[in-house]
Amino acid sequence: MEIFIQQILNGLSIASVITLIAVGVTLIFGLTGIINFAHGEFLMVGSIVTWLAVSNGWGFPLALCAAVVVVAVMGFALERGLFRFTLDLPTNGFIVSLGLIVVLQHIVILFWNANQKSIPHPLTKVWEVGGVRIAAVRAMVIIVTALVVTLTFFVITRSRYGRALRASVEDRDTAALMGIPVRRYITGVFVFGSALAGLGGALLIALFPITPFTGGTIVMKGFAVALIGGLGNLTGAVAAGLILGIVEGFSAGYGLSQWTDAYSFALMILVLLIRPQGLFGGTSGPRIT
Amino acid sequence: MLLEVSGITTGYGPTIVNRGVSLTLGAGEVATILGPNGAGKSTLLRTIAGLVKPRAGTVRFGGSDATGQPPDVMAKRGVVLVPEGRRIFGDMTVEENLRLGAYARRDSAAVDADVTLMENFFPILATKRRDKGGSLSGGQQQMLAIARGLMARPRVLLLDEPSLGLSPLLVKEIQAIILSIGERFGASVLLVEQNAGLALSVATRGYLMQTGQIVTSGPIEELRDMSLMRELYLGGAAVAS
Amino acid sequence: MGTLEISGLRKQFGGVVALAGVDLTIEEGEILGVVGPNGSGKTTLFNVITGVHKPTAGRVTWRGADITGLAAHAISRIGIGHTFQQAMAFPGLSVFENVQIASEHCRHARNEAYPWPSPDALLSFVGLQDLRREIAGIMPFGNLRLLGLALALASRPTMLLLDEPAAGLNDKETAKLVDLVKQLPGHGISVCVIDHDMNLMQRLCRRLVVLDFGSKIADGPTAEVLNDPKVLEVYLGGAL
Amino acid sequence: MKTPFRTILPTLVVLVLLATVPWLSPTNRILSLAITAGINIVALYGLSVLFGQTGILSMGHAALMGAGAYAATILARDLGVGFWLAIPLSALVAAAIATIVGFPSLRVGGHHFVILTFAFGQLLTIILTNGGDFTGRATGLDLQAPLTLFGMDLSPLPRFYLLVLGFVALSAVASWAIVHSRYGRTLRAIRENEKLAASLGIDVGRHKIGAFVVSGLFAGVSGVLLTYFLRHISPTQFSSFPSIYLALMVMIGGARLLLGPLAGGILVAFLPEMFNLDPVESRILYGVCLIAVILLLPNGLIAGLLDGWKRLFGRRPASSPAAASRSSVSGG
Amino acid sequence: DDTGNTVKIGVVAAESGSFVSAGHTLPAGVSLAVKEINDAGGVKVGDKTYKIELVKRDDRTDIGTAVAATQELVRDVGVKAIFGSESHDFTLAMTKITQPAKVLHFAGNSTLDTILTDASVAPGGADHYLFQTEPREFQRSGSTARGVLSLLQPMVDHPIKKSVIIAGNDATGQFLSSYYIKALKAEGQEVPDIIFYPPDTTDFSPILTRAKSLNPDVVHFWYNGDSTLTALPQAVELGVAPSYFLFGVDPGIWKERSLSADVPVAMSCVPVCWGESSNPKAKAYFQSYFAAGAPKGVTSSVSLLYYDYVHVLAEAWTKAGSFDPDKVVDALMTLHHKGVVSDDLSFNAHHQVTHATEVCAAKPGGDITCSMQQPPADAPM
Ligand SMILES: Nc1ncnc2c1ncn2[C@@H]1O[C@H](COP(=O)(O)OP(=O)(O)OP(=O)(O)O)[C@@H](O)[C@H]1O
Ligand SMILES: Nc1ncnc2c1ncn2[C@@H]1O[C@H](COP(=O)(O)OP(=O)(O)OP(=O)(O)O)[C@@H](O)[C@H]1O
Ligand SMILES: CC(C)C[C@H](N)C(=O)O
Ligand SMILES: [Mg+2]
Ligand SMILES: [Mg+2]
Repeated sequence: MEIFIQQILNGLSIASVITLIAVGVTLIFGLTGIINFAHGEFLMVGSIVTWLAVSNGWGFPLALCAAVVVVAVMGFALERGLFRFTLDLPTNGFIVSLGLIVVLQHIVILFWNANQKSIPHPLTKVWEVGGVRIAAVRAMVIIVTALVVTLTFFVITRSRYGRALRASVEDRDTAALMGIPVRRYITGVFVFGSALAGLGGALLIALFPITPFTGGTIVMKGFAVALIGGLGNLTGAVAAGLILGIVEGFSAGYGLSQWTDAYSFALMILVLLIRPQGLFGGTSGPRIT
Repeated sequence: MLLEVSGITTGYGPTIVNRGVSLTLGAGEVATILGPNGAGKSTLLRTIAGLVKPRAGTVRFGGSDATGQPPDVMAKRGVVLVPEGRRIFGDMTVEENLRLGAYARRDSAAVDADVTLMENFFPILATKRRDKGGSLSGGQQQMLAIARGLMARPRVLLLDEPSLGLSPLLVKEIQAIILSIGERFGASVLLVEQNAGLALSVATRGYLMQTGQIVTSGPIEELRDMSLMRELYLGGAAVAS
Repeated sequence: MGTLEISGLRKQFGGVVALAGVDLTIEEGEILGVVGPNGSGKTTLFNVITGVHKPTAGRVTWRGADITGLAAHAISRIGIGHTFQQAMAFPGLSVFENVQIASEHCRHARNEAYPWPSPDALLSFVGLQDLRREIAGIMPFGNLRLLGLALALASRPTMLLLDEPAAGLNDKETAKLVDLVKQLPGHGISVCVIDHDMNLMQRLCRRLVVLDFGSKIADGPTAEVLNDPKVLEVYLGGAL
Repeated sequence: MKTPFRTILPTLVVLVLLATVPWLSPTNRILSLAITAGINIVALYGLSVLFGQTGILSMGHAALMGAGAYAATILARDLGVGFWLAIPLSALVAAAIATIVGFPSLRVGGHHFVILTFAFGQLLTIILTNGGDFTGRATGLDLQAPLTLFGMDLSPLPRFYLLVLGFVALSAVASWAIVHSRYGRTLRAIRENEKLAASLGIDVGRHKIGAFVVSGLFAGVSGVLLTYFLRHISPTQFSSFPSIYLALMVMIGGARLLLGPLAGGILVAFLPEMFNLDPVESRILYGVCLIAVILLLPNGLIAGLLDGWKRLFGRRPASSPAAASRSSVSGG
Repeated sequence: DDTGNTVKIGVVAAESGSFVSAGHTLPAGVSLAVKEINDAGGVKVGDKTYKIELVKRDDRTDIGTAVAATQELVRDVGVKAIFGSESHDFTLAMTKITQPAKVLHFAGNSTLDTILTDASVAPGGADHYLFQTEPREFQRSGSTARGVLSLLQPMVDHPIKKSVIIAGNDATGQFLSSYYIKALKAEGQEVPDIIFYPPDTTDFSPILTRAKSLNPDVVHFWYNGDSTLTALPQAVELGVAPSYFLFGVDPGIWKERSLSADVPVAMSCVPVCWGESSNPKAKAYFQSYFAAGAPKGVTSSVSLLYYDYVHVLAEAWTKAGSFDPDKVVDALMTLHHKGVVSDDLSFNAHHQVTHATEVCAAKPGGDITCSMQQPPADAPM
């Protein structure tokens, strides 16, 4: 029984990391139409910044703030410098992001080599309740995720702003005619999504060691969750993150573990076939042609 | 003059659409631009609203220069375009569409009141308040587009074919609404219409546009009787009014 | 017996009853007009006939065969063409290519009176022959409407459903359209047309059907229908 | 017809020029990279039909290549089937898998399809990795079968190069024939406006699956070539990154023009070769170049160069399709 | 006379792309050996002395590039020998080029065991010029298992009986663990489960919880190094087992990153340990290895799968008195080399080396003890 409860907790913890990534993806992809495959690398940069800061003696909270700021600034620069020129052709934005993946990964390698990097756990406490072990870091990640998602939910869905964002992704010109500063909002969402990636990166390295290639493998899950939940839909991202986390946890824990990824992909395929708009409905995202 | 357009030249890529177009619009006035398909009427409205950057010429609004300002800035300053082809936000509800129209406004209480006002103008919008814009019939969408434009409480309303797809009954209502915009909203209207009957009955001044240029302009009564107008626009048929 | 017979046709979207049981017959060789207030179900009627929507109840038969709920492409292939309320074309392709594609997918050659052997013939008919190399997506609206008509005709229909073909056209262009549409029955094509332009309808249709809240409230010779007090009240808002 | 033939001419000229490469005593590295690029290009021609004509982007295409490669290897291992018979058979296997993937996926459009093909591709890799001795698990499979034509050994690099080039030519011609056929026009119609296409009697669903299956045929052939070139295949070669890179190549080159896949395949393969830098720095520059190419030539390399040419030498440039499809009057 | 007096060898390895953290060790190790040989004057072959020229090629973790690089080295550059790559399916594809061209090929992939057979290594056979610089897997697994159990047993206070293996589901993981499970059983261990994880896994908690439910005495993390170090802290958090074993993790990195655990942790190195070796030569080697600028990684010791064999090759050239590949193969087969990894490096009839494996164990306090374990002579049944 305690093993079962432990597995549920594990699922929750996986879910929180995935959700944090998915929230960034769902906002950027769903509300600006930018397909940023390099979101994982943004995350990785966040981790690297945290690692650098901690190695230089900064405390974790400060390092986390640094990661958020650095990645947000980077997001701002990249949106203004690159992505804004691809707004009308989302698939080109996608290629730009592929180029960025290569560039970011190897810039990090150039300066700090390709080896795995880790920081000491910022919280080392492990609570044991009736045979179930709860690590304080994991609890911290779950709590931070919950807080951030709630906050984001508040900001984004605050009716006026959220409405304007959804209108912008549906029809940019007409949204501008309504007086919506579309460009600025797109930048805003992109920067916010990037900041979330920075935060995610900081939390990630608090949990696991990372390499310059860590982001690439995680980001697909973010996209999967964003689509399963419905693009641009925060509730959807949270629910889908939970579902995927639990499915992943249980398939690794009880099923044929080498098929773990297969379960989550199968789940994603199933959901998208039955409910193409995602579980909770969302924007239709950019048109791909 | 509230709005002064002078010497505007526009185009898309290699094609020139408007050539040196000038026109003016006074406060509270309703003017109309008439012209055959492809003359460049919509492009001119889009230019004034900031969606198309002019290649030459200036737009002055309220006495200051507004050439090449982005559409959101123009909207905030009070120049609002109800675009051709409705451009309803199909994934959003009717009420959300309406409220988006008032996006640039900060007076939320007055916005609520205006939503009610629009629903009085077009009762169907009240019935469909929670329905997705995309599920509306063509004419219902047209009503929504006009109402959405009015929600901005514009100083200049640019209407691009507002009667498109509306039933005769509603065309009459639109006619009444346009006529009342001046006093109710204190706004001027620049109207592009294919329904000459409607255009000629609401406007006080008209411009006749052909292949991107203004060929004639003047008080509406004069325009109505011009032979060029008949030839270009009315196909010789009697004007229904 | 009519070519297209509709009986008890009903369509609901959630709680919205768009068609509340409509019976209607479109006869061979006629031009039938359908009018009604905005949102009265006219487009929905077309959509259900043409397979865009499946009806909630009711039947559609074509020359005696049940065609209720067939897919859109199948309907086109048996000879029922239509145009859209929002003018549509293949925006990135040339005018000629548009018509060429449209002419390639009919599976029937029953209409012996069909007079246009090639896409170019059709383009001349609608008057777009000079624009054949133009990219469709950047044509002005009026031409797009004409192209839409050409596309529908290219699929060799024996019946054509036109949804507001004159919307966005000025009187001169409308007159030209009337001229074109009037020729269609002579080429073996029956027509059913929706439009809010009573001028056009009067010139085009001998029979008019009026829908209101998804129900047929009038059906008869145009002049009579347009003087029906009920129609005057819900649709015209007074005499023309 | 005369006009469409003009459109294949430049490609044929380029291919003829490329056929002289073995006589210019290229290095074996170049030849080898060219072969890999050529193998990709065969698949890219299939993708260009799918993406360029039908407007559907697949990001699981390497998996279909993998289906072809594994089919050829297993056919050779278990049934002694040789290269020439493996080509049609493996193409059919890949097409069959494309059908299985396409049926459910194409019910949903746009980016959902992209993600679904991606997921299916991943799924296939996982199946290959866990497929026991039949698929050789993660280690993959060795291919022993010889490659001959009328008794001539085709495995030396220059000959293999010409063989691949032959297949590239075939796929270019096939793709050209499709584009200029009624079928190609039908696909374009679907890309431009599905609703209208259906109203004109086009069975949209069937044709979309058809296009996907056709692209699967190309991918299958390309997979056979790959396995005969490498002589060892493993699941990771057909996982997500190769798939993403195929999509990238077709977009960089431009999917709508016949030279596009050729340009994309060659550029992506040889771009990293141009920098004589330390490996890591050269990767960075490579990424930067990808970004620069797509920002400067948003419609792909070939379309961009053509536009530039026309602008320089006067003729009115073709209105860009991108601008057209954003115009307010379009439907779909 | 300089130009005539050089001989070229090549390395193909991932110097960029996702395999770089293991890949970069190859060129680093080989360069070091080449530099030592050249600084000592060069290789004497016949009556001439040659400098070795090293040609490095990046495979960008892409098989097409690896194959092109091999073609280039073999056909364009004309190298006499190739080292690499550490990715085993790349290596397999590369052998299809090196072997017909009679170019000596050294690779540290134990999976080569499946193709190195009596027939294939015989003169004229498909892999006559291919050499595996890693012991046969039953030997490495056997010595590793014995070493792990014997080091850990004194550190825990109850008999170690039950082992659970957690292995990466990639080629290396699948291949290696199939031998390791047999080796553990041969040591009398009960192995209730071997749990495979997808190669990209970062969150191991479900798998670890599953392992915990089996009440193991040791959990063995079986490649790859990065994943192993990702998993271990999570295992410690969850209290999965009273001891752990990490395959392919150098104690050097353990100290470098100041890792710790509240239970004993064994580590094995491929092939001998960096950081805390019982082998004095290894200490000296790693000093000069890092002094030459190589970054410190989880498996820096992998460089030794290549370093020693550059010296072996040079010795074989001298011994054969010629670069003729057939003569060099004959020389290699009879050679006994005093290397870093072992004082007696030699190839068996299947072109594979045999040497002891080093296993270390870290006590919860941080002390690390290491010992060499001789490989078993025969594979367990
Ligand atoms: N996005 C665009 N790209 C390129 N050309 C365009 C675009 N939009 C319009 N045009 C061209 O500009 C010209 C003028 O178009 P515009 O829509 O302004 O005319 P209009 O007078 O409003 O016609 P209508 O009465 O049909 O609405 C047309 O020839 C059209 O082809
Ligand atoms: N997809 C849909 N989902 C929900 N409601 C719909 C949908 N399509 C149409 N309706 C509703 O059905 C009713 C009939 O719509 P329809 O489009 O048939 O009207 P119409 O007679 O064509 O009007 P108009 O003259 O304005 O074009 C309207 O109230 C409309 O809102
Ligand atoms: C990197 C090592 C742990 C793997 C080893 N060289 C093998 O393939 O067996
Ligand atoms: Mg217009
Ligand atoms: Mg309608």
